[in-house]
Amino acid sequence: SEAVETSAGRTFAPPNVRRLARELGVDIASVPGSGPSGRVTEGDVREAAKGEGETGT
Amino acid sequence: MVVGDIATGTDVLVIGAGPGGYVAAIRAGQLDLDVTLVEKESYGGTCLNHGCIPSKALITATGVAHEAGNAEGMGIHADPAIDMGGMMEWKDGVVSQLTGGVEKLCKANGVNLVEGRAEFDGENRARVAHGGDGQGSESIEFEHAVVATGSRPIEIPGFEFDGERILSSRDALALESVPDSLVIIGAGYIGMELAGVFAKLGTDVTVVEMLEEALTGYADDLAKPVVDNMEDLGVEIRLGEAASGWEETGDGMSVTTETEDGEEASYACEKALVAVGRQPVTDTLNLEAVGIEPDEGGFLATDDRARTDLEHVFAVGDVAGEPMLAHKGMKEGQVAAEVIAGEPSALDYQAVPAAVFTEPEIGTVGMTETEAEEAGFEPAVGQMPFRASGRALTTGHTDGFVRIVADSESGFLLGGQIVGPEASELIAEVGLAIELGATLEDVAATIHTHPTLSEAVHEAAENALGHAIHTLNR
Amino acid sequence: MVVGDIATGTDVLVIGAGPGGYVAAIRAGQLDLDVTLVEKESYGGTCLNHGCIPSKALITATGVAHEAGNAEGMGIHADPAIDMGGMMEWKDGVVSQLTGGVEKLCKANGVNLVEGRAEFDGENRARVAHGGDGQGSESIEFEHAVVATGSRPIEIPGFEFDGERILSSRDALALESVPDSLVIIGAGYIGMELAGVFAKLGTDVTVVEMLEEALTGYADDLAKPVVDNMEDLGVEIRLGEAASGWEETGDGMSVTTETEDGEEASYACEKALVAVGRQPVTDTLNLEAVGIEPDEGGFLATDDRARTDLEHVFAVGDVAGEPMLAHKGMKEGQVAAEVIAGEPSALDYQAVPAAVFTEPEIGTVGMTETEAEEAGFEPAVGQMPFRASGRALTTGHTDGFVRIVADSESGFLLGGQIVGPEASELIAEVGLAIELGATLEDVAATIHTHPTLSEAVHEAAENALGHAIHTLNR
Ligand SMILES: Cc1cc2nc3c(=O)[nH]c(=O)nc-3n(C[C@H](O)[C@H](O)[C@H](O)COP(=O)(O)OP(=O)(O)OC[C@H]3O[C@@H](n4cnc5c(N)ncnc54)[C@H](O)[C@@H]3O)c2cc1C
Ligand SMILES: Cc1cc2nc3c(=O)[nH]c(=O)nc-3n(C[C@H](O)[C@H](O)[C@H](O)COP(=O)(O)OP(=O)(O)OC[C@H]3O[C@@H](n4cnc5c(N)ncnc54)[C@H](O)[C@@H]3O)c2cc1C
Repeated sequence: SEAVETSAGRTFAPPNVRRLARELGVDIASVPGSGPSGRVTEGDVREAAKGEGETGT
Repeated sequence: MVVGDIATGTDVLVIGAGPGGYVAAIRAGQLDLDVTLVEKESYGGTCLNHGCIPSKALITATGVAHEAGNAEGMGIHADPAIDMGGMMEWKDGVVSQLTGGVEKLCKANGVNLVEGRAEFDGENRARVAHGGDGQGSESIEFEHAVVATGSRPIEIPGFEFDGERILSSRDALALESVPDSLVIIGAGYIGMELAGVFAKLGTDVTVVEMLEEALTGYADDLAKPVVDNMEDLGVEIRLGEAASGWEETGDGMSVTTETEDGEEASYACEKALVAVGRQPVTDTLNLEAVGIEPDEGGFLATDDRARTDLEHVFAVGDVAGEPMLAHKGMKEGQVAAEVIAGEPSALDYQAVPAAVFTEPEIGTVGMTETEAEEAGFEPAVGQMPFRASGRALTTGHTDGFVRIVADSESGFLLGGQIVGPEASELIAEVGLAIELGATLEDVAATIHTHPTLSEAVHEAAENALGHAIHTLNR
Repeated sequence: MVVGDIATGTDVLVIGAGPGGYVAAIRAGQLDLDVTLVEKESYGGTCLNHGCIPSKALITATGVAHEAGNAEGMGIHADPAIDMGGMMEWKDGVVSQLTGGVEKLCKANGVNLVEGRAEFDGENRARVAHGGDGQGSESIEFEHAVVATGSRPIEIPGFEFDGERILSSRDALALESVPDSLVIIGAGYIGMELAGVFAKLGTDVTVVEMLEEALTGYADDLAKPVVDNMEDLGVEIRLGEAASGWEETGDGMSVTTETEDGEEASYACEKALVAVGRQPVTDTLNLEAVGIEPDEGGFLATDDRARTDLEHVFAVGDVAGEPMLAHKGMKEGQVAAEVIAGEPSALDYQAVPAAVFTEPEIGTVGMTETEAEEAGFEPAVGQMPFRASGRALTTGHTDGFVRIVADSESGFLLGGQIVGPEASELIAEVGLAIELGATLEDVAATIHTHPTLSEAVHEAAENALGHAIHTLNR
């Protein structure tokens, strides 16, 4: 939708999730959020990390 | 005492013990790094010695007296007298308690403290000149350096600080007697905070500001209650006038200003305080020796790990750029230490809050409505005036409001602007909400204690959702 | 004026216009329900007229005077006099501004206001007796009813309220002159708040409490700074003594107390204030007519939709049980209205914050360390004393601390306990963190403005993580 495109620069995720993303080497801006209103959760980041591991990137 | 050159080595050399530097040093110590902190003057830097802390102490003391002296409406009759010497002594006591605390905390966390002025002397070496004649100097080899040398007040040509007629904020915070009259050049937050202090001390205060507004950078409706209150205190605020010169007069001095159109005005006063901004201290560090160069403004560019262009050199606090605020520097100090220790830390916060400790206070965090629009959001905005707040009424301070800015589609909070009682404290909740990715609904669903000012944050969120209880919904 | 019986109908009948009732009514109006609010006395209920608001107003006014009168340490010399009449007039002005506001907000949201005393008269009918002789009564048919009749102070046998010798908190908040001496029976939050007010007015205050502690329900280390401060104010606190009787004496009265062991003591005073708790007002509603029955304590049991045993009858606020706090009632009022309107609302909050507006203030939310253990968590606890807070030092108020309780495994915040300056405001951020499921790391990662008291919340979280900067980590 429009808002997602225009505000693409901003990822909404709590600090502990942002830190986890860095720890796991995940680019949080590319993680789809499953939390309220699309907030990125710890589970989303772990899922994304797994995915990256599997595809070997 | 060691005289002459000695050489030591350290994992982390931190230069400057202000909020940026001491936090970097303490955190590095906590992470078991060998850390050396060099400070040429006093622990705590500008903030604890000549900035945040002494200014807030004087704001409190003059505020207590002023409030009691103006509370007839509440049935209180008092005619408080302020003894300037006693107030300054109290303020100094607060400062030394805190600076002593910083020193103790450094030691307790294993930080090596070195007194002296440091400058670079190679890619991995600095030289520290100890104060005083014959105290010698020492050479320190380092693996990593953290530059935390802070900032100094900007001088305007013709207004060189002399501590007598032309004061810096540092001088003003250490005056021994109350000036009869004071011209404050610059209506930024430092100038306005001190204008309030001196007005409440009975000084005849005039503020001159080159720009067409006071507290530039803050929205008009945030600045207005502060300016109105200042004018009620008898402060004269002259906008669009640049200070152009000054001269001694028979019994004092006279400051001349000029408008853009060349119109002159002059103001007789006892002293003038120049508060037109601060510049980073990077010119005295011999930065070429280590191999980095400041930008035009004198700042050191850093990435999201607080790292300069050099892998092993970090910069934190005022030297690392705007906003020049203590808590931004502390965060950078913490991250620099953690990055050096190999932790996955980064400066990835959403927002840095800011406060102005005038009457009423201002607190802001994140985006304004306009900034949100510019960033491509369709903002939902909610507001709650303090005059509708039960708690505000019971404190007698009802000027101002809480405003919340959110993304209307997702509801995510983007920013908050508060002017009013305890704005500096109330902004904390909004800041946490923004960091957490909280929505308007999250804030609205959270029970807030009655009667508190924080209920206004809740109400502003409800108002943005269109169903505030204690104010009409727009 | 209508005399005699008239009959009207409404979707939602709300009985009682305190915080529970007026919020239910306004929200119902916002949701386009036809709503009628019946109030027998004054809009705003106990809270605005005889509770939260007048008590906080007097706390502020006496606080302003006391602070200025005791600020020699800051260099301030004042000898404030409080004019009781002026203070009470100001307080009354605050109250009427707020109650007038509630009335206006009700009207603006389309609420039908009816003055009078309501009681049930069938499953879907209530009768409202209008005040005064010959004002008649009316019959109201309703689809849904919200009972929000609040609470009244508990009387102890032998101490019937007469407004002269034996005062309720309501009487005490409306005194016209300062009593020379006052015995306060009950060291709960209402008794302790008022003890501070009268002590600062110059009254000779004795607090007698049956239990072995003051502020029961609050941890010892939260109560201690309050009790210490109270004793510094000259208040005598007698624990383990139950008030057993009183008698008139030549020039006043004498209150007798008895310990568990039967030891007697007596206290001469001008007046006695009984503040031993409050009981729900459910006995005057003719509840049998609608078909519900209160529990032993007089409370109406409700589910997580604020619904009683009857599908169409809701109960909110003090009648619905502990904690008897205004903001809990407001939340229930909101949920009741939303549920009636068919929205999926529920009372599914994690925690209800509470504050005590003594000096220093207490603010709590969620679980204590012990409660967390009992709930099966392994709590991580962090603390930050205000004496290490720069902001606290600059305000001259350094008693107390912030404590954060979290689950050590997940880091989720479970509770917070604060005693100190602005504790009632600072607890808001902790409450939001708990509601949002924030972790210690989230709070620690959020930049807090310097210098503020809210930094102590941040530091307590850092302390729980073992790496606080401004205090030693345990
Ligand atoms: C009047 C006033 C009020 C303020 N109020 C606030 C406020 O309320 N809130 C807020 O957030 N900010 C406030 N500030 C700004 C705040 O003080 C700064 O942002 C903060 O001090 C920056 O911290 P820092 O560590 O970067 O540098 P500083 O605090 O400036 O510390 C730098 C330290 O480095 C030392 N140093 C410099 N060069 C060398 C060298 N070569 N060798 C050894 N040591 C060296 C200095 O002696 C100094 O101690 C205020 C500032 C002023 C002037
Ligand atoms: C001194 C004091 C200080 C307090 N301080 C605080 C505080 O700081 N914070 C806090 O959260 N709480 C505080 N409280 C508690 C707070 O006042 C109550 O929790 C709150 O008022 C409960 O709201 P309510 O809507 O349930 O009832 P109430 O506020 O008691 O309102 C009930 C209303 O119903 C009306 N009514 C009753 N029966 C009928 C009837 N049959 N027909 C028509 N109308 C009727 C009454 O006249 C009244 O207006 C304090 C209480 C006291 C006494």
